[in-house]
Amino acid sequence: MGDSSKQIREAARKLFEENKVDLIIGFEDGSLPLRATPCFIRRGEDAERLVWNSFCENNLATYLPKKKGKTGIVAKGCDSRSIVGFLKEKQIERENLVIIGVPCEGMIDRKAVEERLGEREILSVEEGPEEIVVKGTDYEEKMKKEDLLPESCRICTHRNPVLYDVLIGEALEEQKVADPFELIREFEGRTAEERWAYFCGETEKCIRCYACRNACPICYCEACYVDSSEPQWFGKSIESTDTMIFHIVRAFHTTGRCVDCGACIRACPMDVDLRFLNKKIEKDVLELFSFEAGEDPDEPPPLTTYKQDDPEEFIK
Amino acid sequence: MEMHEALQASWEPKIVAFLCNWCSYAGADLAGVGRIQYPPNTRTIRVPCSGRVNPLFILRALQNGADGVLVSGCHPGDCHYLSGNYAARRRFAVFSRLLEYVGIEKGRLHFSWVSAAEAGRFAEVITEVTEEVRKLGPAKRLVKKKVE
Amino acid sequence: MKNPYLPAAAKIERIVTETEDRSIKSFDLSFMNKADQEDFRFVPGQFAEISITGKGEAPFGIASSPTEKGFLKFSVNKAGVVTTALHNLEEGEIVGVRGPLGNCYPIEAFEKRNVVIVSGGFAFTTLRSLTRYILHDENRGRFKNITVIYGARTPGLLLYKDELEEWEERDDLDLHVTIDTAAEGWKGKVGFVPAITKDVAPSSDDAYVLVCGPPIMIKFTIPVLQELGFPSENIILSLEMRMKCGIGMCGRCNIGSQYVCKDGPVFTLAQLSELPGEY
Amino acid sequence: MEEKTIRKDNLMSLLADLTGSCQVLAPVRKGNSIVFEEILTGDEIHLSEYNTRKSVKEVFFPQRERLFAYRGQETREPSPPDKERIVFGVRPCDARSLSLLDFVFDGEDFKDPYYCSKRDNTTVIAIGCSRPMRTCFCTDTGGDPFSLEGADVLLIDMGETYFVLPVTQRGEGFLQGKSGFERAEQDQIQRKEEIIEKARESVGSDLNIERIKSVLDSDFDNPLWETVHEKCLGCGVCTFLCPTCHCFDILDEGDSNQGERIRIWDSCMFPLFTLHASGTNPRPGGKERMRQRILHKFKYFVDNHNRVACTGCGRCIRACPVNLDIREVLEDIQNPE
Repeated sequence: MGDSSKQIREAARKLFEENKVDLIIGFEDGSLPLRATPCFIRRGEDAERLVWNSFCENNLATYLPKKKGKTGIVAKGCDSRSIVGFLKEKQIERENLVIIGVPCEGMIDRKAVEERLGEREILSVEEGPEEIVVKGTDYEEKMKKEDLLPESCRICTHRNPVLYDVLIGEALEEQKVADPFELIREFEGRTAEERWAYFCGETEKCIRCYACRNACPICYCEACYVDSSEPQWFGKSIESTDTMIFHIVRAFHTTGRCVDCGACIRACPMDVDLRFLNKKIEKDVLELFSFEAGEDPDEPPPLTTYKQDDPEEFIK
Repeated sequence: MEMHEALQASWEPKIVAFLCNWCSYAGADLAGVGRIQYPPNTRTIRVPCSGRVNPLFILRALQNGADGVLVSGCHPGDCHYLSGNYAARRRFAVFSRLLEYVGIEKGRLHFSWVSAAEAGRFAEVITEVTEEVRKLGPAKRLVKKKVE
Repeated sequence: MKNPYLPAAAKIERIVTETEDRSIKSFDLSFMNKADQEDFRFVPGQFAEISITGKGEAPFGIASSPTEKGFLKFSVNKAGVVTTALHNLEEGEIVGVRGPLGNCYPIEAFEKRNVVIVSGGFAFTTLRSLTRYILHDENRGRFKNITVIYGARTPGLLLYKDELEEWEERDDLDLHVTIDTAAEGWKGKVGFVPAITKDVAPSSDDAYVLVCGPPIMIKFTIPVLQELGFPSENIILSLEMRMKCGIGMCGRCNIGSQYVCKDGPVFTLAQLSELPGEY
Repeated sequence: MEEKTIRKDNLMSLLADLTGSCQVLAPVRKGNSIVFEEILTGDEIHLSEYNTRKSVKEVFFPQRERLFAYRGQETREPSPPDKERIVFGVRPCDARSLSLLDFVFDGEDFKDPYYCSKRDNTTVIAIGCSRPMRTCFCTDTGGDPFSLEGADVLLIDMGETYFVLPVTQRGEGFLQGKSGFERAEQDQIQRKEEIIEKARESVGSDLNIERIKSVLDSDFDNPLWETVHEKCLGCGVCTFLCPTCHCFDILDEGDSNQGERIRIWDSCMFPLFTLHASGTNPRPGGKERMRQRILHKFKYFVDNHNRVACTGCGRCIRACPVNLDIREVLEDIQNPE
């Protein structure tokens, strides 16, 4: 991964030299082990700060809709698919964007690492090609990276950016995944009581900080249904049904738009399982309308279009 | 317990029906003019088009104590606004699956196409929906507790 | 310990639609409970939170004067949820009142001095309170010359029109009412408040000036007043800010380390110049 | 006050006994996180190196709290707590946060009856931090891994036993008449000092709060604010998890005839926080909101109460979705380029 960092820096410097960008959004080292952090580079000499490693977990596309001027962005497969979503929804202009695409082998789930360590604090982490070495005051542990991937990375079939201007390194072979919706099918198989109990348990944890919404690239609305006062659709507190409605509608608003980047789950400070809703919708949209988000910028989003023979078995 | 059973026995489902102005509402009207009998459990909200129905309308109805919700519009191809019901069909295909997925009972949420001429069909749909909701009993999930 | 969050019930005695466009209505409220009325002792410049159950609370400057007994007047501009709900109420209905809150105009400092009041549009409310107060028979003798400059965009947008006519008749008050652009049937002054202030040129000698109005009016009036020689300690403003608790706890109305609800809403220009411009 | 010791198992059974007469709250494990909840047995208590996910503030200032219920014109306040409460296992940073929240809710001009009544009926039993985490910076903010502030009793982990320091009258009262507490021996006092010393050395950085305050005093328009907020997502994680953030909103739930007026946590990071009904917003962007959050903690609160509104607990650092580390922001303020 060290090479990728170098190549990203070079690419960034070159873009500044050639006056192709005013800003590059990438990652730099974070302040904690297992963390990289988004950074905003405005001068070629600052490109030194850019890094690439298995901790570049944020979906940087989130920052794009508000940016003016020529912007460069370091994009993984999922970030690039979010960019496709923006192009589809006319939130950004392709000609103002330079995409530095980086093939991605998956970003390590820091919560998974912490869980393995119990409550031993992590003081430093070193990353190798296959594994990471985690060190604390009185321990050192090797962990295989592939065992630490979150579900969204584990089943990812878009490791390579779908859209880019510069590609860092070689494209990776895409994974073959037998059933990306395995967990969803398992959940669908449970009884309504079980599903309801799980949904209650997850939403009960929520503190309505809106980190999931704000971390999500497609939640770019100027005025969110959550904040509307006239009408106020539902309550703003953590009363259980209000929180549930927040989550149902948040998930519903991702219909045909979620690329399963995992940004919402990573952002959640309370470990709410947001993906079990998003992924369900992804599955249904594929089944019902044969649509997959983040593929073709010119294909309209599924809820803005229709076919005369769309499924209607649910209608009397 | 007896009290509870007594309450259960006298319980009647409350159903909120969002009816499109051009077809289903007119169908309901015709049913009325034709004195066709159907259960009195629905509270009708007239909307310009089934495409006008925001899923938040449905959630709000359920949260505020509706035991069931019906959305009814024009048959495909008959939309006054050409494609409103097609858009609604896609939206509610996803939305109804999502609600069922999180554990809301399948029979709480209903959709139908009823034209302005189908007075008999309207009565049938309402009867069917009312009976399905009645079978489920009073809604408990997603219902906000009232402040005592 | 008195619970500062509990509103007192008050009945709407009278509703007056103040402006032609019906955007502003005045509500005269009287407390249902006599003890609440006695507890509610205020000075011009203070505000109260008015609440409608199911809709919530919003802060309003008190537009009546303490010399007007038996009721509180609030003039409400229809803008958000609570104000819209208020506009939909009728005489006889009940609202909640919590207050008085905030500081007040430094009336004692005005004694034996000239008082100049400059206001625009809908912001006249607490200055009406002040004007009524200092014009009251028991108080008028404590102050020297009183000048009121008040403007609105059109004649129809002026508040308290009957009262303005009454004041017009008084010889112990120098009143200048103006509208932004000439209108049919309008015989008074025409021009923006800052320009009229410049024309009227109230003396800054031994005088305090109070300014309330839309931000743009304030912005252009302050330099005029400074040119007239008013020191910033004698220029007094009342600020609007989103507020909730009204007692300095909920955290949203601060400008720097000052809470508008508790340390304000009345500030001198000198005080404001020490604070960040986040208002 | 006399220093004592108690065997850990004795303390646990004491707490379990007290659940009959008091409401005992302690850190318990819930899923992946540790939260303060009422316990019924000692076994539920989960003490760990990690601090609780949410801070202790919710025990005194819950995220959603009824101010009163109404029916018609009749209002009904929540009944005052009937049982004494004990919060066990509070870290000193959290205990300190209570003394900071006291400035806000138990001020000279106004008292918040909901907060004050909970404070008045609660004994805070803190446990000093023998092994501070790398995100801890309590010593930079005027605290200490063994700070007594805000605690009624401070415990120090000595292995098999706790060293017990009663801090307040209430704390002293808590020990009164309870079995299991023994007078601390000289060697235990010695060992306690060693533990404290060792922990103190391991925490803190080079932040200088006075220096930061003086920069903030002089430079509201510091160009730093233009860029420092850029990666911030504008969510409420930092403020909701913060033990000292106390901003709230008041709203009604219900209809005109029946319902309740509640208050809920709000956040200066949300655009709606300061938005006027007219549409103007005095803090319209991420820049202004981030500046407000930092200035409130490190300047305004200091101006008003002579204290920094941060206890260095590190929750905002650990939980920030984009790793926006408040220590780095403060360093940038302290050492302008």
